[in-house]
Amino acid sequence: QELKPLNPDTETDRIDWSQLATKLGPMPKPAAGTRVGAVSKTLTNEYWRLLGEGYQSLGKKLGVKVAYQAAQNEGDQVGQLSIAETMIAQGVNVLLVSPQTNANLEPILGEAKQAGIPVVNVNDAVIPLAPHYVGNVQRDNGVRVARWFIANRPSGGKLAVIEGQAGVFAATQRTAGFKATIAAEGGKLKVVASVPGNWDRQLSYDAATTLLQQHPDLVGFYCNNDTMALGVVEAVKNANLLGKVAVFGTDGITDAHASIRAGELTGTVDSFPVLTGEVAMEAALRILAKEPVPRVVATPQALITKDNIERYKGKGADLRAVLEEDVRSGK
Amino acid sequence: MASDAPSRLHIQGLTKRFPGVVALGEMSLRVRPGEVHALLGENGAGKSTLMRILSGVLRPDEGTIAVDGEELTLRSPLAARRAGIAMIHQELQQVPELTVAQNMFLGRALRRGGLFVDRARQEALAAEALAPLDSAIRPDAPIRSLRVAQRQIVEIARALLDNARIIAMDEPTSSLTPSEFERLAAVIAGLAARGVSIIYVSHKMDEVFRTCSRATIMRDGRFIADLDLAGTTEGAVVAQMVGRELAVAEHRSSVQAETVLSVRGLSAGTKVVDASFDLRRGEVLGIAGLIGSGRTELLRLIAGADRRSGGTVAVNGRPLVRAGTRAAIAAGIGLVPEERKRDGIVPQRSMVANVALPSMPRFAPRGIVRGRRLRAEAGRLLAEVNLRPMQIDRPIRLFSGGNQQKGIIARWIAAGTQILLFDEPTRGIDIGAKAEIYGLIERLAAEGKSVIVVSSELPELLRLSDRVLVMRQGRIAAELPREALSEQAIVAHAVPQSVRAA
Amino acid sequence: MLTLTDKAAPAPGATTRLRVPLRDFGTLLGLVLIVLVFAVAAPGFLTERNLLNILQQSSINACVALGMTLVIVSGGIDLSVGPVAALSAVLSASLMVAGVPPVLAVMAGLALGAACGAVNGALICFGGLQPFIVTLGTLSTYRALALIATDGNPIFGVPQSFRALVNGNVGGLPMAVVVVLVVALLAGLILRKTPFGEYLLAVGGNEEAAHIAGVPIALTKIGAYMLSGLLAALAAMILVGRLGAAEPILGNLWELDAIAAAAIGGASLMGGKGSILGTLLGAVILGAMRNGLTLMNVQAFYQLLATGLIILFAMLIDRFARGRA
Amino acid sequence: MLTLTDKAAPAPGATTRLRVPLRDFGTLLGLVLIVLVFAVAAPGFLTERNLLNILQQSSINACVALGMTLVIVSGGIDLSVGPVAALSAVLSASLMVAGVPPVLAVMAGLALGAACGAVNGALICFGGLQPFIVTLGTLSTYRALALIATDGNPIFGVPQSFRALVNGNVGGLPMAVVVVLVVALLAGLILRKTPFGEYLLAVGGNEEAAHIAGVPIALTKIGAYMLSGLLAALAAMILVGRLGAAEPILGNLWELDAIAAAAIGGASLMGGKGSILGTLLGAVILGAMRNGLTLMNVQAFYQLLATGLIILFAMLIDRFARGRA
Ligand SMILES: Nc1ncnc2c1ncn2[C@@H]1O[C@H](COP(=O)(O)OP(=O)(O)OP(=O)(O)O)[C@@H](O)[C@H]1O
Ligand SMILES: Nc1ncnc2c1ncn2[C@@H]1O[C@H](COP(=O)(O)OP(=O)(O)OP(=O)(O)O)[C@@H](O)[C@H]1O
Ligand SMILES: [Mg+2]
Ligand SMILES: [Mg+2]
Repeated sequence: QELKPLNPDTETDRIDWSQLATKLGPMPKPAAGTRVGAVSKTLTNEYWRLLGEGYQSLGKKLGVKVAYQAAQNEGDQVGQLSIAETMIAQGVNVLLVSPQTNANLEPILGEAKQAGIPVVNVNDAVIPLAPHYVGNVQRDNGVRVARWFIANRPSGGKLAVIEGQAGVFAATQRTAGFKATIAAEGGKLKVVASVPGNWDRQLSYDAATTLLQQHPDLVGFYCNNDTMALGVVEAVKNANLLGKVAVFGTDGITDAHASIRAGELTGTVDSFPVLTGEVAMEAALRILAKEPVPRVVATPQALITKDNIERYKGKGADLRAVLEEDVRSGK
Repeated sequence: MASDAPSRLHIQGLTKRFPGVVALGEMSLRVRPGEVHALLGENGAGKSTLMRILSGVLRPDEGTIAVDGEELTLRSPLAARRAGIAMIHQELQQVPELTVAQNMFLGRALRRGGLFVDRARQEALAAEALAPLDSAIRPDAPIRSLRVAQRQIVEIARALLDNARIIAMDEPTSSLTPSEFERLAAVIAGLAARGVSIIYVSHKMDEVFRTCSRATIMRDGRFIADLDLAGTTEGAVVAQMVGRELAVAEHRSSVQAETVLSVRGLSAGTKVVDASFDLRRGEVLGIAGLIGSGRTELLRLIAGADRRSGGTVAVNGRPLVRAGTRAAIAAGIGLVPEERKRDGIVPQRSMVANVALPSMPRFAPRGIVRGRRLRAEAGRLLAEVNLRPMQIDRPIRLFSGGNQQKGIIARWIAAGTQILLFDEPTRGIDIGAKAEIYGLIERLAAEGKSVIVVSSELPELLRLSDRVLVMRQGRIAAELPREALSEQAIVAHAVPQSVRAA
Repeated sequence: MLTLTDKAAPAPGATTRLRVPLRDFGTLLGLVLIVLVFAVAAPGFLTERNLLNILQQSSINACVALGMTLVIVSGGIDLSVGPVAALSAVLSASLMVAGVPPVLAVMAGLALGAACGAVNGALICFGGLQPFIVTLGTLSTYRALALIATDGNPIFGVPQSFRALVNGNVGGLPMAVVVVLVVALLAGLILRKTPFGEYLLAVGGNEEAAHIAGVPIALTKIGAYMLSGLLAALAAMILVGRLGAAEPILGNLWELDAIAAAAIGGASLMGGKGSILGTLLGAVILGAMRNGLTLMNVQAFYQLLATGLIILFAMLIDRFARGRA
Repeated sequence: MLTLTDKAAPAPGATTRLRVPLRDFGTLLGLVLIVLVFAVAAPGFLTERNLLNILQQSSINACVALGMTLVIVSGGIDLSVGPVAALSAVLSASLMVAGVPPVLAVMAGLALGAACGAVNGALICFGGLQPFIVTLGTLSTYRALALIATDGNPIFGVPQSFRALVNGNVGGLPMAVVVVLVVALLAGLILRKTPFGEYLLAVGGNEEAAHIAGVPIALTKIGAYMLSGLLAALAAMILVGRLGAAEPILGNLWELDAIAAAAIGGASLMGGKGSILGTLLGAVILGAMRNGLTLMNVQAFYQLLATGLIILFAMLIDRFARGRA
């Protein structure tokens, strides 16, 4: 039947990642020689490399071959499309894609369907007619940070947003979620500046320096990714405002965790890329085995700060268990 | 002067100023229908400026131009062409990647079906225009495959295509041989007979007297005289041009015994084959030959500008081991190239900078250029070669050709060069400056420097050389000592056997 | 009578006739080498389906690169092709979504592309600015306009009729490939057979000579940038048809791919030289490379490495095949 | 004798002295206008602290642009500055983290930058390739090497001593600004007072004539690219000190900023022309613009718009102040 344009936030045909085994039973054994193709945005950001690690680790465990490719940069839409098409032509059994934009991988849906290859949209941008989506909600990233400020800065204050590349889906969504939540609170918190950082550490550093000088009483920054957040942290340190100005990132890359532990970065919205990769791979293989996987598989994310980092990332922490516990406790 | 005769072209009060120079000051010029009119003046007198205004490239500050009694404002090259004025520019104005025919019809393409260039018809017409000048030039050959002389002929043929009322020729023969000039002269006579007016700019007095009936002489951008050439002499015209009598100098020899340069078996493919000769201290060695006989290439090889495929060059008995211009310059060899604009000058840089270029290490003993010393020395040398205008900080591209040439000569004097290689040293250079350059060459020789002069002008070789080598098809065909020098002797050796037999 | 020249002038016709294929020989050699390497290293590379796939994937870059070639021939450069494509895509898609017939919407988009090009050309000619810096400025400006016009959101809902047309086949070839071939033929015709083509070569080869010969310099340059804008817009139409959406950030870094294709194809960034066939081959080289590396499952960082090295090697092969002159 | 009179040693200096400011007048005018606009529109723009801030933020681009200017003067272009900076940053940071004394680590990084530049120069001179395309190729190649070397991860843990030095002040001026001023002085000295500078101008002005005059063409060009690589590496050191991390993706799009600064400062991409002071002013114009737009909290799309328009306007102002010649 005709699919409706997908909105991962509101789609009712959904399942939480932790329910996959419960609802669908144990993981079926993939046929020998199964080949999985995966195309992500770019490998220059650790987030996408970690996602790939997730694919590979589960793939290895189950003995399937995974080809993991990425475009040269985050703007290379046509290049990413070519890569995906080439994989279809090559005849992979299932295709995992993380599109650059909502539109740029649209053509592969038809091509893959013709070739009988299931396509799973993993994270970030959403192909409207995607039959399957695995990932978190981008908007929710910003919302979570906004809620932290609302809860932890009751006396209010000035906030600033460092945005990712102008016009990129994830950046737009995260910023919008943050701003809307702060605005809806209508309280003493106020976003006084929202400036482009283009996913770039140096630009973000410069922007933050300028903003700190303009608003020395700023209470916090929300950055659309961790790379930018780590640049902002340096600017804050340089202005001797560490501890006074909270800085949040997004993604949950290794360096962000290190910085949180060191007491510099206040927090990051971790979307657990390795786990997401594993979940996506599991979903893809289940779909390949013709199991009735719902259209949306929601993956976890959590706001990680110094207070809870050991719980998620500490030595010997069982991330899956912790996150399942979060689900049970309704976090 | 028959002032009642109708004027084809009448220019009055024409003034053009450039920053720091008045190139034309109230210049006037009058040319009758069917007249071949020489425009004479020293380098920098303003001839080309006048011609450029006439062809719509430059706009005058003041003054009027009337053609057949009608006053014109020439806003663009196209407007000038529409007014029946065709132009042969001093600097070749061609597009290397396009063919001969495409260049000749550039900006006025013949069309087929209104949309496409009619190449066939263009090429037929181009061939027709080229035929009386040089039938060997193929209209479909790209310009870049042609030699300078051929390119100049294409430029002339292009002007003939226009059926113009006035054809202005700015040094059309600077790269041509005497025989090519003869053909041009015949073409000019034919045009004049049909009532076309020709303005002929040249520094070659014999050509002027051969082709032109009247002459306008200018100096420092001003009108000096309008003469009937039949009633005057070369000496008188030159005197008017330079403002004084030019003493006719005789050849002076300063040859010493010591050999400074020995070339043995020097070769570069088929362009230069097995060239061997010696050059002595204080000697002026002429090299004659037809166009394409390999003279330029020989000089470039000696100067290290091109790679040799065989042979040796030794200075003072020490062979040059390393290739390249630097080694040659270090050994005391300097080249004054044939194509100044392409190989000689760095156009945007000042005259001083151009003079000092090869001597930078000397002017910067501790790595930092000592500007005062450099300027003082370069300035002195430039004054010595009589640079005009004496503004050493002007970009060199703003100087006239003769003055650029003086700059290049000063460059090698500054570099302490012992062996100077002149390739067509007086091409496009006025008669006064020519005498100065001859004087310079002789003074250099008298100071114990050695000189090689490549020239297509036989009188120049006869005037300067202590000895002449004649090149033919890349080989040195003959060596003529001063006693045996004559135009006939040189020509006899320069012409290939095949042609002589015919 | 003396003969004028010593050595008989080398029969020039002979060399010119030979030179036309020779000019593109180096590029062809590069392509053949790359195809050979991948044919051995990447199974599935040398199948008909994959080769068609490569052509289709190269078509968008080829289309942009053809316009770029004309600009480069005229002695300029156009860094703004990507944003121009985005603006046109956004306009056409909005019109189609609003119900305007696709033909009209596409024409509007193409016209907008040409207009953007005209602005570039006018700034260069009448402002007397350098092409690199003008199009660097409009690169930001046009992109910003596209983002502002759409608020950064893609425009969805391009009619199926239009998409079917663009994604169709003509005689076994994908429509995009056919369109690009037609464009290439036209560009070749313009460059080699029309006065305008001569003007382009002349302006790029020797602007002063062209001026003196009465070539309309400004019109010629503006024309080149308009064609570049037009072809960028055409590439955008193909892409909109393929994606079914128009994005304001479409065309990111297209300029570099297009310049690389033209340069690999033998265009000189000094102007006055460029080959339509060469540019097509250059675009296919880049496309084949990306395709082959993906088939070989080369990791992205190594793909980037290969891209850089292949550009350098293609240029070196070309250089030595053509002789160092 | 030819060593005769001294009569004509002409009044030196008069014209040159006048020309130096005149040449950069247009750029200065552009800067003044931009400062005036922001002084009115952005409160806090015209404070001492913010002006220092602008200088500091401009310093990295200025450093890269100074090297770029030398390359542009020699008639080339260097698109690979960003990846060269990344490679050097990664090397120096790794060494420092491994315990090598910062001085040595920095020297190694600078040497690597110069070496990358030398490769560019050698490919251009000995391979006979166009600078644009060579550095387009190495742009990818060097970036790929940086990514491969680090596996894509930033290198953290740069010693505090090094960071303190880089972020320190000298006589009230940020260290980065002081370093760039010193570099600019040296670059000016090189360009205007050394044989090498004269060679750069000559090679960019007329390579063939320079060759005949004995200028070592290959060495000069290679020297220019080495300096460009060196200064890109120096900029990288400043940035590593500032951010405390060396990223393999550092320096993204630096080439465009640097070229823009040089072009706004009056360098001609045709070679033979360029001004050190102009480039500094160009970099400050771009820095002031970015700072002012941030202070005004202009939305991202409109910032992009302003960036494009300001580049175009700066060029136009410069053009008309200098006269159209
Ligand atoms: N574009 C320009 N800018 C400044 N000065 C110029 C320019 N063109 C020519 N001049 C100057 O104008 C004067 C006249 O130059 P012009 O080229 O007309 O001389 P000419 O008589 O043709 O000399 P030649 O015999 O060497 O060709 C010279 O002093 C020259 O330096
Ligand atoms: N390396 C070179 N680069 C460019 N042009 C060259 C080179 N060598 C020679 N030429 C040009 O090729 C033509 C033929 O040169 P060649 O040495 O064979 O003849 P020539 O006897 O000097 O004749 P001409 O009077 O035409 O200069 C000349 O116009 C010369 O300027
Ligand atoms: Mg003249
Ligand atoms: Mg010669």
